[in-house]
Amino acid sequence: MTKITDRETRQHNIRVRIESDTDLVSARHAGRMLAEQAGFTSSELTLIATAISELARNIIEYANFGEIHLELVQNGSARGIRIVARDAGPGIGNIEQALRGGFSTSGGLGLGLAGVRHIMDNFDVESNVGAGTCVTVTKWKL
Amino acid sequence: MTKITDRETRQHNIRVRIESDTDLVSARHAGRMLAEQAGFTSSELTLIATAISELARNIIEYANFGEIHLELVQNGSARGIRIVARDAGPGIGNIEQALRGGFSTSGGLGLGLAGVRHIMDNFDVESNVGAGTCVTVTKWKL
Amino acid sequence: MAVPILKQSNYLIATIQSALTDQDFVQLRDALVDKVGRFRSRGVIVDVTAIDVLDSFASRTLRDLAYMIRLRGAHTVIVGIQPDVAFAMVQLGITLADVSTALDLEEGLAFLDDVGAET
Amino acid sequence: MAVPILKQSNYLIATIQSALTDQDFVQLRDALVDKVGRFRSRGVIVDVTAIDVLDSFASRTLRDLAYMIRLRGAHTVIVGIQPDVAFAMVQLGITLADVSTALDLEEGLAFLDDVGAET
Ligand SMILES: Nc1ncnc2c1ncn2[C@@H]1O[C@H](COP(=O)(O)OP(=O)(O)O)[C@@H](O)[C@H]1O
Ligand SMILES: Nc1ncnc2c1ncn2[C@@H]1O[C@H](COP(=O)(O)OP(=O)(O)O)[C@@H](O)[C@H]1O
Repeated sequence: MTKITDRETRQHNIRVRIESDTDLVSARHAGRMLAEQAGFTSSELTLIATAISELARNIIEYANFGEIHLELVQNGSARGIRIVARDAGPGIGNIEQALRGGFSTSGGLGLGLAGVRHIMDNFDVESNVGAGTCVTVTKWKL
Repeated sequence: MTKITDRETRQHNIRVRIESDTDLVSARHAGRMLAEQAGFTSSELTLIATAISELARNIIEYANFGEIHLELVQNGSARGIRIVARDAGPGIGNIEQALRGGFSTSGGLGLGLAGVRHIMDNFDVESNVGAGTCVTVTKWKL
Repeated sequence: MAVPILKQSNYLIATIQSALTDQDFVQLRDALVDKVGRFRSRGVIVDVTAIDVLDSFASRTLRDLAYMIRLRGAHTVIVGIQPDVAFAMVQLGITLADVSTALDLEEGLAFLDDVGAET
Repeated sequence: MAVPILKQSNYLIATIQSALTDQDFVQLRDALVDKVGRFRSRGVIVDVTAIDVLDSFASRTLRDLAYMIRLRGAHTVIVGIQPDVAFAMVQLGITLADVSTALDLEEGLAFLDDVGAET
């Protein structure tokens, strides 16, 4: 990962350490601020904040702590926001099952990952049992 | 299984033989008493008693008799209570289905196992058809 | 542990006084369904204030009781579910959605009067 | 961030004023379930107008709150879910299908009066 100084990151790039439920509120807030810069509509901002909330909660719930990395991205003329949720927790044993929706190992609604996938445009999970989980999602501004 | 004398077990360890519905009330009561020692809140005590009730009823319902073993456990500074419900009954053919919730082979609500899993922090079922079932659950004091 | 059932004008009031076995719950259900007929009662109150666990069996039996009594033309209201018990029930997935509930005996009586069960 | 809970005749009104943590939601649930008993309230309104995200945890806690309060004999109505929030909830797969909702506080009060919670 490239090291980025604070000043450079101000506008395009925010890292939020996730280890308590107040961090979850901060991450949501940071994502909303950043996405606003990319010109997302208020409705899209809410989707983005909701996705961040679900991913950050999974970090706390399953891995105790981790990080949310928010980044403005560009693809040709398209602008978007990328959210990377990374932890070094237990990992997901069966990713297909975890994405199916309605499946939960914790008594949750199990809507989180399936819902986030639905809300966002790109969705990718990398997870190794015992090593951790990294969920990368992107929402493009249409 | 290690043999433990009565005196030693008084505080940390209770076995309740389950063969009638009055044993179910005793097991609930014993679990509540033991969990109280670990400092669980009144709301958590009720969850624990409810979980014991569901597991003990499954023993009577499906295996006729069996045992509930209640134990105070420690993990670092965390204290908890472990409930082991063991029987030598018919076993569970399809564990995934039995855990899904809303599934019942006996006309029950089928909330038992799924509900217990939701209520407790750790949940494990071992079952072999024709050999019996052992459900181990743990609740940690936060 | 038989549950005392009190007849008060058109109502029957069953006050559970300590933990019940499954068998006790079934007996309570059957006794109430029977007595509603014998006393021509219009309303039934089951007071569970003293109960510290309402698991899936107990909840199902209470629900069946309410349905059976409805089929006999009377109303049932469950009163006194304690906060901890309500929490455990909901965590277990039990909502008793189509059974009437009230805070306590007094509210239960008011409820039955409201639904016109008193006349 | 404690949520102020107002008692207005037979109702309790909880007005969420800013983003809540998960813990805040759980505390709100428990406070309302407790106060319904202490004040003998017949209806509860949770005003989420100020909330910009209702994710799966918040929604589940609101649903549990409504179920628990029902088991205690009172009605709950969630008011003020904003259009953007409603959109995100539905996209996420959350419908709060068996929880009562109303447009705003005024409609929420009217709803409670309608279901006869006022007396
Ligand atoms: N960061 C993570 N680390 C480990 N397991 C995870 C993580 N995120 C999700 N999971 C697994 O995927 C399942 C589905 O997650 P989700 O859809 O968010 O629903 P819920 O959290 O309500 O169970 C979880 O029950 C859990 O087993
Ligand atoms: N101890 C047991 N022995 C054999 N089968 C069991 C046992 N416990 C649960 N089961 C099976 O798992 C299913 C689901 O159990 P549960 O969720 O408790 O619901 P219910 O008892 O209401 O059916 C049961 O219908 C039964 O088939």
